[in-house]
Amino acid sequence: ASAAATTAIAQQREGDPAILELPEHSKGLGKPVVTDGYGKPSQYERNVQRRRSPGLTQTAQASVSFAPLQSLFGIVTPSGLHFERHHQGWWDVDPSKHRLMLNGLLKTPMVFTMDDIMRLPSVSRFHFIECGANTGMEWGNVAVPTCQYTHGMLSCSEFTGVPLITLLEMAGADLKQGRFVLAEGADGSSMTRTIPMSLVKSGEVLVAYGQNGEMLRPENGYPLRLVVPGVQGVSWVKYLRRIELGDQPWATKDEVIHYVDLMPDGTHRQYTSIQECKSVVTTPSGGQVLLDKGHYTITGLAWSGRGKVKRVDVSVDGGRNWRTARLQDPVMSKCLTRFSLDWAWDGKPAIIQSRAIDETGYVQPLKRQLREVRGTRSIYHNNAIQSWLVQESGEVGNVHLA
Amino acid sequence: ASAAATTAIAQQREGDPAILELPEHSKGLGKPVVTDGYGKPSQYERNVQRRRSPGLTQTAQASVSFAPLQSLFGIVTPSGLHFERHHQGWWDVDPSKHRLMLNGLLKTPMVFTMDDIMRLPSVSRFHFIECGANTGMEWGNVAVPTCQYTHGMLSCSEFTGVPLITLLEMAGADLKQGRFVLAEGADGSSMTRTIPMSLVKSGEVLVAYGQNGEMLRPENGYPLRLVVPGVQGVSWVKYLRRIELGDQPWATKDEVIHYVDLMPDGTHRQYTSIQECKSVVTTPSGGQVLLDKGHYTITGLAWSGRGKVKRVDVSVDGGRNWRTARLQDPVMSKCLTRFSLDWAWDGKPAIIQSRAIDETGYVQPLKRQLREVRGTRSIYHNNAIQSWLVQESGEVGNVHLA
Amino acid sequence: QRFPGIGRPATPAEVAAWDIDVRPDFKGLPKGQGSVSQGEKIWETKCASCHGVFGESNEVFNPLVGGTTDDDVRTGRVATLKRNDYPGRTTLMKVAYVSTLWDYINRAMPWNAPKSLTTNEVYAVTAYMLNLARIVPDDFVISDANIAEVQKRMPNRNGMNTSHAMWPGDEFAKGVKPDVKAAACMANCAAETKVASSLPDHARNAHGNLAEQNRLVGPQRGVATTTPPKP
Amino acid sequence: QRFPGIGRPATPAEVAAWDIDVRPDFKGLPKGQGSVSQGEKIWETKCASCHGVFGESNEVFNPLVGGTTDDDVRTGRVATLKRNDYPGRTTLMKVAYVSTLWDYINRAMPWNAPKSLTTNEVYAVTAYMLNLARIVPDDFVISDANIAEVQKRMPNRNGMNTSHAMWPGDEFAKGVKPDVKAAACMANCAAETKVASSLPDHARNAHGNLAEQNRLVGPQRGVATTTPPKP
Ligand code: HEC
Ligand code: HEC
Ligand SMILES: [Ca+2]
Ligand SMILES: [Ca+2]
Ligand SMILES: [Ca+2]
Ligand SMILES: [Ca+2]
Ligand SMILES: [Ca+2]
Ligand SMILES: [Ca+2]
Ligand SMILES: [Co+2]
Ligand SMILES: [Co+2]
Repeated sequence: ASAAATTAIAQQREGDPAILELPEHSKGLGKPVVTDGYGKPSQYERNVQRRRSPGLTQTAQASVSFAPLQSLFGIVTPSGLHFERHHQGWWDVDPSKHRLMLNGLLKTPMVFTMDDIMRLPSVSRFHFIECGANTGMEWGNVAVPTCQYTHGMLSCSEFTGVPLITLLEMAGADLKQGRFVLAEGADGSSMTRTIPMSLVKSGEVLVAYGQNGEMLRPENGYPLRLVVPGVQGVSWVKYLRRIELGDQPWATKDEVIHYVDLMPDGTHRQYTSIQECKSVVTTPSGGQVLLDKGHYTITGLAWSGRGKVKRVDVSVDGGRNWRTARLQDPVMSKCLTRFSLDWAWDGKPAIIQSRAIDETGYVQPLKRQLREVRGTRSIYHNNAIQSWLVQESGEVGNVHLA
Repeated sequence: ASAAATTAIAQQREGDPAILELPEHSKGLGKPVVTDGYGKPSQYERNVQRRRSPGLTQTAQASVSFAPLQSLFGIVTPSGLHFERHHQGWWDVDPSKHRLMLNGLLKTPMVFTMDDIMRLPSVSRFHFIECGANTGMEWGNVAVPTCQYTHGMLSCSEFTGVPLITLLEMAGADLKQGRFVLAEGADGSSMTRTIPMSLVKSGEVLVAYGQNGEMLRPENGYPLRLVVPGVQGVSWVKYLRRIELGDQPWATKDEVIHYVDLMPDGTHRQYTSIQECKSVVTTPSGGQVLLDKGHYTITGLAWSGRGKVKRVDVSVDGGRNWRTARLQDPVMSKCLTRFSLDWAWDGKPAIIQSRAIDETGYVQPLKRQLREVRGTRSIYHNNAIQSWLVQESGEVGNVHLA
Repeated sequence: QRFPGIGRPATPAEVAAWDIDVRPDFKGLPKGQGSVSQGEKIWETKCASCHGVFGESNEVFNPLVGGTTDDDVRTGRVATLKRNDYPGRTTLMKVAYVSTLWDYINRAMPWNAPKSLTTNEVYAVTAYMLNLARIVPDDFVISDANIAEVQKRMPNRNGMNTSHAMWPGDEFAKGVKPDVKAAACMANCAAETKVASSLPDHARNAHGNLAEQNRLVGPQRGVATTTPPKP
Repeated sequence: QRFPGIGRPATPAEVAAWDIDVRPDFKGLPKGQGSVSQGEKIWETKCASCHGVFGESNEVFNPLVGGTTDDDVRTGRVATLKRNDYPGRTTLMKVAYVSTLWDYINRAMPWNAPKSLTTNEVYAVTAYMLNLARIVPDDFVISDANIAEVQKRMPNRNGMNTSHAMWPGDEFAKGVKPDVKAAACMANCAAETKVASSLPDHARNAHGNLAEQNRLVGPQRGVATTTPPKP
């Protein structure tokens, strides 16, 4: 004790070496401009990476990588960390040779080059994209340790593109007969999805080339992808090559075999597209360890495929009591919303949860409430409340409650 | 003519080889997920880089690189393309050894680690940052060819950090006596700037670590920089190590020798901080060539250091007639705002300009109006209307009018 | 013309080159045919390496075939889907439309050489897959002429449901309300605070060392999962 | 305590290590002194390589010294700043406060070895620079005791102005309106449509080939500046 006291006094007189001994960078000349014409993160950020979940998929080309939500701020996902979902691998497509064709129930089938598309009036909008299978590993039991793996098939970007309705109108679309469009990609899977014309007509569906100020990344569909706000990621067809207008849905593989929700009665819900209101606390979250008692800012993300997030509540006692969190503005439709709440950790076990409510009044359900209706075999669209257990050691774990 | 007609018919029967001959990526298996744990742009985007202006500065460590505004969409600047301005080079600082000290007119001088700062309640806000010298080469005559060089010391990010006022309050700041703060960096120049407490008290000034969802880039001050919305970039002190609260301004080198505006009467305006309302058309812009007559979407960026952009007008006849452009929402305070307007180019010469008006009613001036008050030797704060001359050849040039 | 100079009409040859989709009503299906035995040969050379000789492999993907019965072919409902204890779900257990199979094989398979099959080859492997599940007999020749009959034997043709609130429009069903209804209780709520499931100890390091998956600074660190938890 | 556990008091030694700023009222200036001749020696070994023996070099930066007169020292206004035909502006023409020089040299110079000078060395090189501009005599010893007198001889000490609308607060001046006032005319405006300045032909390629500085697709391309403009 006396040795410790002496050290404490010495330290009081002296102080932190990181302050007293000036660092190299305060005493030297740094690196020049344009060391990198296109810069990259600090070497100290090397842990912030997208990652695969071991054993989740059998191949690496029909697979997924998860965004490190536990390390992100605000609502924009850096494009280098955007989650990936490929069905037949990704490509770096030559944009000068890429074409978009429109056919089907329209006066003139048309072809557009990237030059054509980029000359048209565009909009830029912030939207989240979430894979329909996000949190899918967690329908039954706890399967993965961190929010990167529980919720990381989620990203948010500023997308720039042309409303699809503009192109359809140019081609003389039959807006009475035409009730569905087929979107088709140019990759090996030539990914196809049926998109409702009601959403297209609203002007929300974009033929997008821009993401966070630059072009889409190759992993995310460079040079052209469909943006279908509020709808699961697989519908945001990448390497978009064709749009067909029709009077019936297409029943493509990924809407009737793959991204289907198995109900307790043994039927499959097809065309389940909307990502319902959901939220997750990212700090503190599973696989982290708190350094100390005291003040923390609980923070996380909330979103809804039906519009704006209206409110987020946070509980630190496993759902017995809730407080309403602060929402960072601007709160935008079908976009991530960052919430936060002050919390003084007393060093005792705590179970942290968040619950989002959207502008339609829909309340994010408990796991139990979700399972009561949909069972545990649904795979897709698990939007249940997430629980993180903070242990006395400071270690935070992923838990399900019952 | 008959040969051309034959070709045209053949082409009609046949079509574009980019469509008829399926590309490799439609017939093969692409690359796996996590090819890059941190991704990068397409190889076809290699022209989109930040660049130096030859001869502008005598060294590369006290220098600037310009963001390629002509190639960006929306309002977010990809962090890899964020403009650079260093006075003594940039560093990749170890965040675990970085400290922030508060001293001066406060009860307890304090030290914060990055861990401490990142535990406090934070906000995330979209703001532009513009160097006070942006467009400085153009006070007299046309000096540079493209909007990358005329306006590229401009970027916009979602910044995440703690309001400086929170930290000052924790240290028991004397908010009566304390009318200015000094912000000091940890790089070789230990860059210092005086910041008004009026702005700090508004909660707008942030001690920021986040930029576009990830940590600041090393070139932009990793792990900590001051965010001073609306104020020129040099005040956004990078590698922030210290904040001192005082009752008088500091007259640091970069506020009284360097970033000073020389008036026609031979006096220097010191502490000129606000970036006044300004805009620039980025498409079409200098150094580009239009491919064809027909429809174009004129688009560009507008911003004001005094708040929100209220309106942007665009002229295609050198300022004789103006039309009001569309503004992309959300329009945020002290943030870039994207505007656009449809234009059918008839192949004749045209002079394209934009004029922004902010919520205070301030109207972006003509070069002449600016020079009438400030002369041509001011270097800083050139927010005049930019003119681009579209020639019959389609080539677009940077011009000044008289 | 609202946007002069932008875009051009597609030629018939261009539309033909790309317009390959096939709908449940068989719009888009090209004429052609293929037998089960032709399909077997193609399957063995071009598909079996990934999907197994009987479509049973899960080495690169879920099994394609299995779990359907002759009764399912009759009723159009796959009975095992109602059993909560039956974990596997093959493609043929789920798929409602034969067009979906045809369209997908035609556009995407073989996975490493998509669009390399001829139209007749697509018919043939489709026939072979259906035969593996006893949907069509051994000597069957599937063609554009009889495919609608085959559709009537798809084991899960009646197992789908589009009447839900998760389609963003009224194209399938009007006015359906979200199925899961929760209320936002704020205080003294009836909560389950017992931990029912957590990651088993042996899986602690299964996703790699989490200390290396969190930032080096911040409100917390990543847990070192290479060592057991602290008490 | 609003945020328990966050931050800690700084020790006096810590504050001393970092609190190096010097204000115009000389708050923060450490005791010490240095002569012009001491300064000359330091200058020649540690500064002249970049700034020139007489502070006149513009090889790495604008000249530091030059353009000020004895008259300016008397009036506190640098006369040449009023001349529009005089392009150069040295540091000593602009700087209003000697504290600014002292503070900046102390924190940032020499550029490649900042914070390597002793306090007395900073006094000395400051004296040398001032002597080059004849602000202090050859035998001058500057110190914390007499620096306020030196301030009274700074050539541009009266050349500054803080009464403008570009400071975001009322700390310097209250209620100043923006100096440049424009109106937003919409139609038939009195515009100058004659091109008064454009990039001279010889500078066409001075920033590199602009074709390589624009995206390969889009509404336009970059101009190929390696060849002359098309007619
Ligand atoms: C090199 C490996 C490989 C080969 C060869 C291959 N496949 Fe596949 N197949 C896959 C993978 C992987 C998937 C899943 C793709 C995805 O995730 O979208 C798949 C999916 C399918 C599906 C959709 C299953 C579902 O439930 O979504 C069908 C049907 C199919 N394959 C049939 C075939 C046929 C027929 C052939 C041969 C002509 C073939 N495959 C050859 C790997 C292969
Ligand atoms: C290796 C080159 C180098 C050396 C050696 C050097 N300087 Fe500098 N100096 C510079 C550069 C470059 C700048 C401009 C920095 C910037 O852009 O902020 C500068 C700026 C200055 C300024 C500010 C000028 C202004 O108008 O903003 C002063 C004063 C100065 N130096 C004094 C000195 C003194 C005194 C020494 C020696 C003790 C010294 N320098 C050594 C390169 C050097
Ligand atoms: Ca998806
Ligand atoms: Ca700057
Ligand atoms: Ca054209
Ligand atoms: Ca079709
Ligand atoms: Ca602590
Ligand atoms: Ca001080
Ligand atoms: Co899938
Ligand atoms: Co500078």
